[in-house]
Amino acid sequence: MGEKVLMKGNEAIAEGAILADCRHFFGYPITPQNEIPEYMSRRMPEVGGVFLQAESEVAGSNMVYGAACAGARVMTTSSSPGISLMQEAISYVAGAELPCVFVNIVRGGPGLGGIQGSQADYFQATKGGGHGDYKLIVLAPASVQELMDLTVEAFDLADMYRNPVLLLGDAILGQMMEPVVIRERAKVDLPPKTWATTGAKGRPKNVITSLSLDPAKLEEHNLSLAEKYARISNEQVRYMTYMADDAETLLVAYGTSARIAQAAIDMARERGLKVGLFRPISLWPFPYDALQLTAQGSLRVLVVEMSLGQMVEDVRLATGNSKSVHFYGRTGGMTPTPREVLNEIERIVEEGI
Amino acid sequence: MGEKVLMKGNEAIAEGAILADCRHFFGYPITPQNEIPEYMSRRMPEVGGVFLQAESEVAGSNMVYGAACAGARVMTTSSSPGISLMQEAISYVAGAELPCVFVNIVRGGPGLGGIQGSQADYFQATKGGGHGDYKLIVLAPASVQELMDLTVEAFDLADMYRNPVLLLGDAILGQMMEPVVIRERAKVDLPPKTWATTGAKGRPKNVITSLSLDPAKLEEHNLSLAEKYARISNEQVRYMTYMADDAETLLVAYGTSARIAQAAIDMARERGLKVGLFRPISLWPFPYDALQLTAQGSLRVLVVEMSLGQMVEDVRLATGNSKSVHFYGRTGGMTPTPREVLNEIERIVEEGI
Amino acid sequence: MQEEVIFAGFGGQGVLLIGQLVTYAGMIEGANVSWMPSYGPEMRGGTANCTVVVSSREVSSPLVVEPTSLIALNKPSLDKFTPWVKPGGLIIYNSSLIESLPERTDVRVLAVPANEVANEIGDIRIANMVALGAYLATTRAVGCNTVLDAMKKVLPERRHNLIPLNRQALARGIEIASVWHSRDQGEVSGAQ
Amino acid sequence: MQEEVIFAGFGGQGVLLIGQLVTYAGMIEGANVSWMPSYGPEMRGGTANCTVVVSSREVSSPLVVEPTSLIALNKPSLDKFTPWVKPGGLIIYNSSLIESLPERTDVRVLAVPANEVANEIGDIRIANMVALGAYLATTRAVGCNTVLDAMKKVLPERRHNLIPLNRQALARGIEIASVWHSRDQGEVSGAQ
Amino acid sequence: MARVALDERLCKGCELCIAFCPRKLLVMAEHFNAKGYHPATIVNQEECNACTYCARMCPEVAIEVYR
Amino acid sequence: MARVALDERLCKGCELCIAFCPRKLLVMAEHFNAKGYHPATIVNQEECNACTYCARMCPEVAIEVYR
Amino acid sequence: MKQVFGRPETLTSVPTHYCPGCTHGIIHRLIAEVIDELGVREKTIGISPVGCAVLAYDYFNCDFVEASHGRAPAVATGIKRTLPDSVVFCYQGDGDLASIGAAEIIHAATRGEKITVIFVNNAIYGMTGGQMAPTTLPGQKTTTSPRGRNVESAGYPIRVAELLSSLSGVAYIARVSATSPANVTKAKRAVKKAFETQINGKGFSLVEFLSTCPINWGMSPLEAMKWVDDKMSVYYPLGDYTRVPEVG
Amino acid sequence: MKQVFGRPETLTSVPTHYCPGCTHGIIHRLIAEVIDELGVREKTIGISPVGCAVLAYDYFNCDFVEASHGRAPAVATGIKRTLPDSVVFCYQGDGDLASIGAAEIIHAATRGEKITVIFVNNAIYGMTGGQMAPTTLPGQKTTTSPRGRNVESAGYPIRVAELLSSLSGVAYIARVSATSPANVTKAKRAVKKAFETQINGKGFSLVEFLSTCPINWGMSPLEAMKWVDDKMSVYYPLGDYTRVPEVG
Ligand SMILES: Cc1ncc(C[n+]2csc(CCOP(=O)(O)OP(=O)(O)O)c2C)c(N)n1
Ligand SMILES: Cc1ncc(C[n+]2csc(CCOP(=O)(O)OP(=O)(O)O)c2C)c(N)n1
Ligand code: SF4
Ligand code: SF4
Ligand code: SF4
Ligand code: SF4
Repeated sequence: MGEKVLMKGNEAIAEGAILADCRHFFGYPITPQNEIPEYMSRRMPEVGGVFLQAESEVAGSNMVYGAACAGARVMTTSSSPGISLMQEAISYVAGAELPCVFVNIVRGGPGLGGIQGSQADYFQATKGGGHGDYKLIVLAPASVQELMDLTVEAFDLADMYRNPVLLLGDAILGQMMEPVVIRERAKVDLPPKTWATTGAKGRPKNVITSLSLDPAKLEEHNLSLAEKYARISNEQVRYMTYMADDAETLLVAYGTSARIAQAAIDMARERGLKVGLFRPISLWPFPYDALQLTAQGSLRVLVVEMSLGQMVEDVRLATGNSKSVHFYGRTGGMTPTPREVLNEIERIVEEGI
Repeated sequence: MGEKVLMKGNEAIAEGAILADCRHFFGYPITPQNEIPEYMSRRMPEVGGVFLQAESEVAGSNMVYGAACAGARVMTTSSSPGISLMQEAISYVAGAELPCVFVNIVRGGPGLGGIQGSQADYFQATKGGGHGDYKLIVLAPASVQELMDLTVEAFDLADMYRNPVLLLGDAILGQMMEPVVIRERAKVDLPPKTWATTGAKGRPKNVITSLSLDPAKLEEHNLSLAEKYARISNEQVRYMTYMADDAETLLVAYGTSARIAQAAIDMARERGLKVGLFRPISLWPFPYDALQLTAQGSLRVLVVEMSLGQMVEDVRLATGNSKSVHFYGRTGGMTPTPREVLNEIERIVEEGI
Repeated sequence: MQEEVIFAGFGGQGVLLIGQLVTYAGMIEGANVSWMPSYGPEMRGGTANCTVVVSSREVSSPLVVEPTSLIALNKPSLDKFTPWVKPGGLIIYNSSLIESLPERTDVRVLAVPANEVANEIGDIRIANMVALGAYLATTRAVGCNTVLDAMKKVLPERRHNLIPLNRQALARGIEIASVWHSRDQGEVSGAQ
Repeated sequence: MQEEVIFAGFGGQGVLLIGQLVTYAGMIEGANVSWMPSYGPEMRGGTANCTVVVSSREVSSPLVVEPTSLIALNKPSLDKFTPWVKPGGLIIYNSSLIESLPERTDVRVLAVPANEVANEIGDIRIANMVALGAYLATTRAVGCNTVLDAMKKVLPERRHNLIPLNRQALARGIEIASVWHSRDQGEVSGAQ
Repeated sequence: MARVALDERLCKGCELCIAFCPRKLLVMAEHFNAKGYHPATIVNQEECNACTYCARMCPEVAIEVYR
Repeated sequence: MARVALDERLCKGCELCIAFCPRKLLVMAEHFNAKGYHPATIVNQEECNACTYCARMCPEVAIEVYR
Repeated sequence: MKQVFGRPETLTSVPTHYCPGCTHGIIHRLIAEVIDELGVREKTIGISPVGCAVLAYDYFNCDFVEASHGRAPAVATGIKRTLPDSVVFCYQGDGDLASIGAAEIIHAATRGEKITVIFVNNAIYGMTGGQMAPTTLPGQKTTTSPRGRNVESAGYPIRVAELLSSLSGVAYIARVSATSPANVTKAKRAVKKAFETQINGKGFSLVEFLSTCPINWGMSPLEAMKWVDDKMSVYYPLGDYTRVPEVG
Repeated sequence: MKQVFGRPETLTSVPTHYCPGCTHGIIHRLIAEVIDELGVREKTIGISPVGCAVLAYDYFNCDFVEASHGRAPAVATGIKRTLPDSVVFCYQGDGDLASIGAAEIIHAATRGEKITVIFVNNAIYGMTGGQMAPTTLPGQKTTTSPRGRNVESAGYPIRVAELLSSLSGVAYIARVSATSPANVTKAKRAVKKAFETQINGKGFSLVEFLSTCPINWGMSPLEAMKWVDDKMSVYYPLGDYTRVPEVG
């Protein structure tokens, strides 16, 4: 086990990528994630890697496409408006099944919005901001340690499934500092990249494309993607619970909201309220079954988000209409406080809804 | 009532826009919607309007932003990859509350995909392809007549709510010809565009922005958007049913799929099967309540889509877990045939699931 | 009544046009109609086809996968679409360009030497109209005169001078079909 | 134990740094810690602040809205954050730049003439360390020596020569707090 | 003596080889190829001097030239 | 005679007016303004010839000049 | 006593958020003065970029639109095509115009869009904290070129005035600076000419300002001005870059 | 008998989908011959655009990537930065390169990206059915300029070779055509020089081909070649556009 160091969330992502042998980074500045490209511009030359500031997020995401074609472990990072500009490229990498890592340090929207932390890009991340039937693996860390660890894992998952992975953070996670243990990277058996376009030396040529003018072939491709997505859904569901066993009120929250929810739960427990937390870590695949199971024993569910309640739909899909699903959130860069969440818990408990 | 003419779907959209006094069109070619810009390049000069071929969908959607700022009735049209490129601009127009009309003549994806008709951009359209808490009004026509009529309405809805409207078609609808009656446009009382940036003559300056560095203000703005969205959800839900009254098996489908479903229903009824259709016309706001009510009397629901089943989530949100929700779809540009749908109906009826 | 037709041939043989004419005529006659082209990414020759529905009921699916009739002006089209035709349906093929018969015994088959007839009339480009005439005579999907009316709508003004020629071609097609009707009809329908 | 502190002042007064030092020291001492800066779109002066949590339990929310302590190095910060402090909490303010007292009676308040003391020591830039010393002496959130250890980690090597000066500043802050402790402590805590 | 080998299956009948042969040794054939085009074909093979103009102008790389 | 009116509230103490005044008539004040900057201030008003250099170089448009 | 220098009407009295000594403020003033002098305030629509000037709409007393990053020329096109009699200007930074917005500026210029672009080249990304810009000089240190811009890997700075001057739709292009009273006077002349070019319907006009960013350059405002004179204007020579327009 | 002309190894024998007489085919062949001659087939990665050449990956016998519309230079950058010893070329149409992809080509060029771009300028959007391109000539009729390109509203054609030649990262740029055996020979020389420029690590290289689109121009293949000679090469003069590279 490595030494504990104090790190900014954004830097933990950057260092995590380097730990994961990512040696190609293409990015474009945008607050609140500038520490990532800045860190990479210093570190990449030190580790023999490539840092390139792209002319835009459109170009950066297509550089990622290219580097992934050539077999690189590659990442780009941005924040909400920049991620919107990547949607075409994201659909392309998903269609061409290219392993690569995207990071969205979400800020308040829509439009230019603001630069404070937000979770209002949940739909974009999990349902598909781009066109077509595709899915990203979406991971939602809730601490600086997890920012690093899940970044490392993101690269392995990407290679394992030949699928783009999106790390969904927010400005708070990106800007805060917490102790981080830099762990040895677990060695994972990864499939060789025999498909990469590295020059047709001693093998037939490789071609990478997402085009298929014959709809029957394109459907076949989509079905094989669907099969892969089903496999990922079976194998990669991640979540955590906190005091959920006896919870009458089950909070559901991810990322920063989950931290706040946890603080609220501690306060509630002090007041004798049976409250617990279900925290999805993989937002796609969403832990529908686990949540349904966890919620079974509880009387009600309260979703806490830094948005107008986007995850609520997935929670309701998990719990069905048998359970009353409440929502408390702040949006536009505002953060719910533990006390606000506690108040909401008390309100719904009192009203017995 | 006007004369009946035979029109291509894409042309009906273009002519519908002109009927709706749209005099500004910015677009970039992409199959299968090229007839729209081509038609506009001929027609706009005839009606004293502006046709401009933008350098890209990114530029085109930002020209729409500008023209809308200046108070124009303005439209752009594209197909899947091009719509992905517009996601930043779409988030901006939604954030700045600019009335304008987007059209997506969906083709098979993801990536470059193919050019045959598809419905795999449902999530992008309805949940938010761009960043932030925003909503487009999404209309799904199912005939050439509706392509025209809903285009006309789209402009009024946009002005009425100061909200972008997305018309979601597909390559089949765009390419097919059907008789169209060119109706007199119903006069709607629309709010004057006092907010438009037309020059600060005789009034204080107007500013259009989606920026709000103070998160409290941004939240306020988001909450006022949310209020508007709630209003639209109350006032603008649209759907149709076909033989749904006594249906034991209720098909749910929109656009082209709904046409196919209808053909399958006719075949099923001939065989004595009680099958009906619920067709959402507004995909956002989705007719949750109406669907729940309609489905109440039926034993099962079968969603038919030209995708891997994106609308299924909304259908399940509407019906809850009380009802078994099945799915039959083709993707990648393939279209389910009425017979395939019939087979699926027969299968689930026989198995009693 | 529900006619579901596929018109198919080389690009340039005018199959999209005759499809549109039938659609337009159907509309004029108060039927419900739809026309759906196949289209590809390529600007070049290749094959072209369209499907037309003319129906007394509302047209539900504009896509036709079990046509009641097929008009095939070249061999690749005939080969491709022959299996699709509904049992009891009709296949009209351009015997000027197609030597072998379609391999179906459960449908009515009419050979029309469209190119030769068109050449006789004096313009190879109206082969499509010859085939159309034969189709109209056989199915009575829409009236022949309505088609000529439709032509006035579909063709740009400056090409209305071509209408008489087209009328001639239609008439020849009708003639061919009538001869066949009186000769073969009973037999093939017996095979149904 | 759960210390939740806000360090606030002008940009350039080094409030982010002293926040980091406490965080780092807490980490060294095995506590759970987090540090969260406020940040704006502007590159320019303005105010800066950070919130630090040092806790024996896992840190749930890194955002602090009810701090147990506030260290305010300028007036705008004091005005802004005074209402946030938990009843019974602590406010340390830079009396060199702030004339009026914070308007709270339910908290302990310690005035530290940080700029003056720093000037006396010989470097105005270490006013933050004077305030930090006072804070450490009052709350014992982390040890003073651990802070000096932390400084070795946080400051780049080439600036380690500044550590003795900083130690001196810390010591003076501690001194001021001790005097106050023996004098005012009882009274204010009685007001709780 | 030279020889021009024209792969009929690739030919799209664009007539560029015909236009650029300085000796006008190529013509369009009467028959169709499998793609439905009238292919080009060489007449007077013996007059060919293997200048390769036809081949260089053929977009389909349908022509090989031997000497 | 000329007069320079400097709006202290707008001044950010960038010292550009001071640098560009050909007669060196401006200096930084000792006190802080509300924004926390030392504002520029004019001394020797009477020597000013209203050249407007200070005003033209002031990014805050904090200076008006009268003659 | 007569006022010989004062705040133009088109400038509000809202204090700016710019750093002390940043020349954004001078450039704002020049534009406002020109708008005043041409008497077009009531038909002017400004477009602010994403960059330090994002809040320009607070400072100008005319209609304003905030565009997405780099797309101001497209937004301006939408406005001008809707209101052909209006006066439309974009205010853009180097990241905004020359990096992410390179396609939009080129196409607005080649279309001869009748708009005026004020291009503020400060060789850095100010708003986001000093990252490398497309105009950052070779060897210049920024937060994403911490060892100095290495042209081998990061490429060469773009000379926008020169680049655009090859396009047929361009009617007027000049490069100016605001580093001395004399330069400020020249700069204003260029701004005025650019607006006049638009008003006279001649085509696309652009004024490139070499501007300072004292904060991110780590210099005093005066040092920054000297750096513009000594370093930037060597790489980016001041002057008129208008080509003789061609006969369509 | 010796073969004096045959199919290059780097070209597969798959029949192309191009229209009869379209010069895309000649250009393909020249590239393939150059790759053969330089012996780099096994380390070449080609990038096809979105446009008529989208299926180029079927025709070249080397590794290939299909890029999104206009982004081939960015994709190429990603590949080349990963495999610095490889030979990377983009094949792009005018819509792809000069319209939607204007930013990416300018930045790849200014970065001096060590890639080769084959730019096929046929003054039209071929793939999508003949819409106006950024290179459509004034007055030229297309499906979106049905009355002929009106430069007043649709703007002027972009001269890509000239535009890019002002950028410092550019090492070689030429404009060629394939309208006669002699021009084909010259064109091949340019393609070879471009690839050599890349292989020698000198910087960015681009060859602009004036190419035909008989189908969408509504001409016979031969007429189309004449139109290139008579019309296009007047607006787009053939030749070498390399600037003397500057000392970084
Ligand atoms: C799509 C998008 N990408 C990135 C950003 C972040 N961003 C804001 S301003 C800016 C660059 C500003 O630099 P410049 O244009 O040179 O203007 P300056 O601030 O120097 O005046 C960037 C990258 C954004 N807001 N949107
Ligand atoms: C984002 C996006 N926009 C538009 C298209 C549609 N599209 C395909 S090819 C093309 C233009 C092709 O023209 P050009 O680049 O000149 O190449 P050519 O076909 O003439 O060889 C367009 C606009 C697309 N596929 N993706
Ligand atoms: S090689 Fe030359 S002479 Fe021979 S056929 Fe070809 S063009 Fe004619
Ligand atoms: S130039 Fe303006 S802002 Fe700067 S010091 Fe002088 S008055 Fe103040
Ligand atoms: S960051 Fe730079 S450009 Fe921005 S306001 Fe400050 S000095 Fe000016
Ligand atoms: S459409 Fe034009 S460019 Fe495309 S293959 Fe055909 S002739 Fe060539």
